[in-house]
Amino acid sequence: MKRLCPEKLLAIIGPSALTETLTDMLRRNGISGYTLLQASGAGTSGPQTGMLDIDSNIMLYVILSEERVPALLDEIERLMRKGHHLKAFVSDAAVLAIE
Amino acid sequence: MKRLCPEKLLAIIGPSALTETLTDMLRRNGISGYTLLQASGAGTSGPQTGMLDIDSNIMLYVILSEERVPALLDEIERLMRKGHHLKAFVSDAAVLAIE
Amino acid sequence: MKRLCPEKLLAIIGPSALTETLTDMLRRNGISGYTLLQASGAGTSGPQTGMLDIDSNIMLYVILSEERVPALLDEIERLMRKGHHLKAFVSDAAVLAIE
Amino acid sequence: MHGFSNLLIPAVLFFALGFLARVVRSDLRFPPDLAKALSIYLLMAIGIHGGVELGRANLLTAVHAVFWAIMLGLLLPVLAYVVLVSSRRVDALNAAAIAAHYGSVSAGTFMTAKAYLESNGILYEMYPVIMLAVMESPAIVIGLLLAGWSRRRLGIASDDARTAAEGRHPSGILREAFLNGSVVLLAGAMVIGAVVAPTRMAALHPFVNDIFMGALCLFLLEMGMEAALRIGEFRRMGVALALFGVLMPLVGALIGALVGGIALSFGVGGTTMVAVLAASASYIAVPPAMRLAVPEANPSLYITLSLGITFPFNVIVGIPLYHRLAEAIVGAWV
Amino acid sequence: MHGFSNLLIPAVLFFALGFLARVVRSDLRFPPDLAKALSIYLLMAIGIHGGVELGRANLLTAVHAVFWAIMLGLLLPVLAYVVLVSSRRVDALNAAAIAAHYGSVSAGTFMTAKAYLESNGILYEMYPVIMLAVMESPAIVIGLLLAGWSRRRLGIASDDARTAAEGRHPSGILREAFLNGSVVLLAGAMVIGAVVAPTRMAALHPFVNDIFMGALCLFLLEMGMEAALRIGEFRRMGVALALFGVLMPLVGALIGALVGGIALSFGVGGTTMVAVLAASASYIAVPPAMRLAVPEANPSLYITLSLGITFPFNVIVGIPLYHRLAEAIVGAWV
Amino acid sequence: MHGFSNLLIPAVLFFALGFLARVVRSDLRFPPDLAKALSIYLLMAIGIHGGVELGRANLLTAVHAVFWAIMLGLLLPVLAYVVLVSSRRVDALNAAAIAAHYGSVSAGTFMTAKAYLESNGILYEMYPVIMLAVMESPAIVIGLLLAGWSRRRLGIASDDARTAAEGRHPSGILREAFLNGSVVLLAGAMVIGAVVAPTRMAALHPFVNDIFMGALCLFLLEMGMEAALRIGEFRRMGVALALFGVLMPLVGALIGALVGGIALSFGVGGTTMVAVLAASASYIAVPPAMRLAVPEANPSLYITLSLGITFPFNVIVGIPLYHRLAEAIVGAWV
Ligand SMILES: Nc1ncnc2c1ncn2[C@@H]1O[C@H](COP(=O)(O)O)[C@@H](O)[C@H]1O
Ligand SMILES: Nc1ncnc2c1ncn2[C@@H]1O[C@H](COP(=O)(O)O)[C@@H](O)[C@H]1O
Ligand SMILES: Nc1ncnc2c1ncn2[C@@H]1O[C@H](COP(=O)(O)O)[C@@H](O)[C@H]1O
Ligand code: NA
Ligand code: NA
Ligand code: NA
Repeated sequence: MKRLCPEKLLAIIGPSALTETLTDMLRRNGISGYTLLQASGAGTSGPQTGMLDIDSNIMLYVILSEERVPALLDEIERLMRKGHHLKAFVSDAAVLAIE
Repeated sequence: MKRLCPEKLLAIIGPSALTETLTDMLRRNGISGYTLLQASGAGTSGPQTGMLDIDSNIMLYVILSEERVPALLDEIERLMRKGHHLKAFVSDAAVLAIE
Repeated sequence: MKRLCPEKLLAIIGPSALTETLTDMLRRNGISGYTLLQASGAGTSGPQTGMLDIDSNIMLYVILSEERVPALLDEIERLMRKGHHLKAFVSDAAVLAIE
Repeated sequence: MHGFSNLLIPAVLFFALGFLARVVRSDLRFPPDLAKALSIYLLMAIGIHGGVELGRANLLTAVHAVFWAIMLGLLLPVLAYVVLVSSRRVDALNAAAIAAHYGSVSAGTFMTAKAYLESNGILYEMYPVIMLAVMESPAIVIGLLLAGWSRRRLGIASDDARTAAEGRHPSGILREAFLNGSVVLLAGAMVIGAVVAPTRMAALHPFVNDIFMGALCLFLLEMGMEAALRIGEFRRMGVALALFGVLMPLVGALIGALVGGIALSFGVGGTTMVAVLAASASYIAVPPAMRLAVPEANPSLYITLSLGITFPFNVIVGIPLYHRLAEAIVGAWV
Repeated sequence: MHGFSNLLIPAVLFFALGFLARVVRSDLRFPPDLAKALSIYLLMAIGIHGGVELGRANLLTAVHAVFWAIMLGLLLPVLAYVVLVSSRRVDALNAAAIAAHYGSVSAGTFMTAKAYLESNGILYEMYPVIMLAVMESPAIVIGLLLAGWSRRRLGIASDDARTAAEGRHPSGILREAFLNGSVVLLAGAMVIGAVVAPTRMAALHPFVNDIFMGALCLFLLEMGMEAALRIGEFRRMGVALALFGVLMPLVGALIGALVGGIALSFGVGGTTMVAVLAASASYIAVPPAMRLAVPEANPSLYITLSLGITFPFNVIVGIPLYHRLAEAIVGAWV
Repeated sequence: MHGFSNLLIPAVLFFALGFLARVVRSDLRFPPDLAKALSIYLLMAIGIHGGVELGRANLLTAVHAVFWAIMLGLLLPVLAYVVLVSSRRVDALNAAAIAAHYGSVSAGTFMTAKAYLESNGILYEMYPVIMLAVMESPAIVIGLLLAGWSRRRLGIASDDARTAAEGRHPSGILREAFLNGSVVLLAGAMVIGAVVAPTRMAALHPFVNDIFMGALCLFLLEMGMEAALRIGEFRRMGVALALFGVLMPLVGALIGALVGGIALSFGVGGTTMVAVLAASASYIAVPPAMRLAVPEANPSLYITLSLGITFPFNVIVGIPLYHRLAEAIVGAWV
């Protein structure tokens, strides 16, 4: 299918306190499109029930071309090295493009 | 794993005003199963904070077999050509099937 | 990208009444991390509008290594054979790992 | 007072508005958490309300009422199960799951009846509120027992009922019946209402009483939309089964009115309330319990029946009908 | 009474607080469903309020008010469209979509004006509440007609308007205008308020009236944050267009004040209200309708204009201004 | 009046109900946005309440109270930090993050104390409400300073504190402390309450005061569930640290009661309130600030301590205890 353009889907899961940090990071990297979901969950930093701002997660999806992925991963890695509790993963997505 | 059946996962992101348009589209194409998530986000049509119906997004997931994908993409493309702000992408999913 | 570690993303969709059943299942299998999204949808068990606890869905994401997938699929299959309305699928994810 | 002008009460009209909005395919959309928040609020408010009444109730009458609530909760599901199985429209496990819903109650219907009585200036005893809180659990227990029995009849491994809830619900059936979220909230709020000194409860009055009717209207607006969405499903499920959703409440109402008017000697208001309890089917507490413990049953059957057929039938047609039934029974008896 | 001390009313201050919180980049976060729940509550409350008033209104004046509401709803979008198209800042389809917003009304602005008048002890007629409910739909119809006309002018396939909503909205334009979620809720609540006996409405009073002002403040806190988020976008869209978001309400207010003060002979309060209706732009009902039926238009243009520019302008500067305008017109006329 | 019958107030009982529901593994489920909506409502209401009081307060006493609030906010975290570091159970950065929570306050605990005093007919000064609004920020500042100092001691790059919030919080620490969402909402509502004329505030009374206690009960029901979820985690974190969650409030209460009873010369009610402020640990405002600025600390440690241990301890055991402490101190002093 020619109209399906192979791109990458970057998903980032983290505490909602980092929402602006992450969307600012995208903006700084010239990415103006993203999709944000409210989430709960659990992990090494304990249960995140989603009940209060303090224990809510977000799941951030960014569709982007492969060459923009490394720069973002660098920044996420830097945040994680500082101690921030983030999960990030990349997968393939064939994105519908018009024209 | 024999019980894992290779299918496609179609994800559609768009304004919540299009919810019924999209689920009707699925129904018209003989697809009765889907999963719907409330989302916020940002893109060329501005910030979608998710606060009011006017600026909320949805994320629609449809698991389907590969041969049903093109017909849906045709319809989504048609909506996009009319100006609707949608993002759609397809990825691989190995779906657990019983019997 | 060496820091991206190939893992699996298991997604489970089902009624929110099964939330604890599913997270307990993860715990029993030694998995302490997961992400949970509130969802609505439709399927063979009718519309799930998400309005009441009785007709809300969840979407559960688990990032895990490939060798842990079969044991979980066994359990999910068992639940499905009992009649529970679940959708489960596995896809590839390249997970950002530090160190 | 008679005739359908009785229906011109805000709660019923908001239900109709929601129903209509969905039928004409308006894009009126409720945020999902609002519906859930309202149902939590209503359970809390009605629990406290019942508890405060319980605190000043005649103990003997209260025990009497609780006894009959349990009886109704045990009897009605068995009746429904027998009817459903002998109708041969559903298999035994679906019959068990549906039956549990009709033994339990719908707080939404009960509160609409309350609004109806108050609107018409009809006094009512408060014991039915206590019965409401009590009736959720026995029906679930009987439903699970009926399901277990059906499984044995069908030759399904008998330990299934236990493992169905494995990992989470070790003690099985009773846990499912008594630790159900809405049972805990309703019963807990009732205990709090009964135990706390009235002067201390006064601070809760505006939240629990004054804004109650408005919150109920908003909830029913939403439930009207839910009901309309599901009523369309009844074609898929067959007319015979849909008829069950109308006949069972009528039978239930009759039994309930007899219990209320004769066994419990309530007045017209209280008798109407007991009839409503018996006629209504749960769509909050029982579905999740059946989802967990009777996974073989099809949720769209029992949700469509209770929320899509019985609930609107009771709200629009049933309540004024049960009121007249109560008048007849109480009148004949006195 | 004059001067900006008028602005020291809680509703306006909460709007300013929300605005400020976003401007200083505070991490104050509203749960998405709270905003939606509050807007549903406010529409329900104002609908009931209007309905109760309608129930005891002078029928002739009410018909008169509805007539002028429709006139405003038809006239203002045409005016806005002509201004926008001749300004050459946007293409004809964007002009049509924006125009529809200015023919419709903002319930949030209207309620702030109500709070402003009550705070200042100014009496007002209740007919503007009825006009509020009526004005949403005509503007949508005109917007869609203008869009269809623009498409023909631009040579876009004329059946597009029909297929734009295919599968869901067969009867197209009117459906979009009258079955819009907020129109249904507002009009439905108004009918309920008008039809139900006042004694039966009393039970709703605490929910619908007493806690109204507090809920409005919470809503405006949130809308302040929304407005601040969008006001930054005005740079992208150009100063000329942003100016439209300030001038159009001034023109609308003048027309509205003339209608209120002269055609409808309202007092200062009622005239202010009609001016506010005419000056305000919709950010609840119209955007989804335009999203569906005029997909070619850019939502960020019309949402930024109505929510990011016109709404804060009206709340902070407009209302006291329109109040003086009403004083002048009513004073001159009397 | 003494003895645990004091605990029979609805707010505490709803907390216990939520706690119990989770302990018995009931499937009672709160919609996530309800919890967040309630905490926004409570902050708004208590802010307005405090602002109205501030508007009619004695300025000198108010300044005095603010001074001591800042002192407590600065002193308590340093004390907590020293205790934690010398206990060697956590590293210095975790100690800093935990310490900030204990210098700040829990609005939920404060409101429960208010309900407790009112239930027992004990009068109290309103100055503690002002102190509540003031105490959130200094503790955050001190927490961040302690973290910066710890980083230097541990040899972590000193510019880390700055870059930790890069892109968003250029001015760093102060921004984190004063633009925190709940600080902005609480302080903003307080300013509005103080600045607006009382006659204009009256319209907010039903929303902000009348339904307050009921909303608090619903919130505490939810917080009880949250606390129960976390109390189980204390085994993982070791008994010594869990003990800190009980001893630190006792020490805080003593210091607070001395400040309230002696430095500020409050009566028993006001002194109890100041003790509660000093004893309580934040679980709304501080955790997000620490998440952002001290990412090296483990959130499950500080959230478990403040929400899972100190909060239930204060609500169930602490408040009546601090009340007696206040009686002793005020009695001895007079
Ligand atoms: N294995 C996993 N699969 C999916 N989500 C996870 C996993 N581990 C952690 N998460 C998510 O990432 C958040 C932070 O994880 P952690 O840093 O382990 O506390 C959790 O609250 C989960 O939402
Ligand atoms: N690059 C992207 N990655 C993920 N989601 C996106 C992206 N671009 C747009 N979206 C989503 O699609 C919606 C519409 O996008 P747009 O048409 O660009 O306004 C946005 O509100 C986002 O939720
Ligand atoms: N084809 C599908 N694609 C995506 N989600 C589905 C699909 N079928 C079912 N689901 C989800 O799984 C839930 C249960 O499905 P079912 O067992 O078919 O009733 C539905 O409520 C949907 O949320
Ligand atoms: Na029943
Ligand atoms: Na207008
Ligand atoms: Na403290």
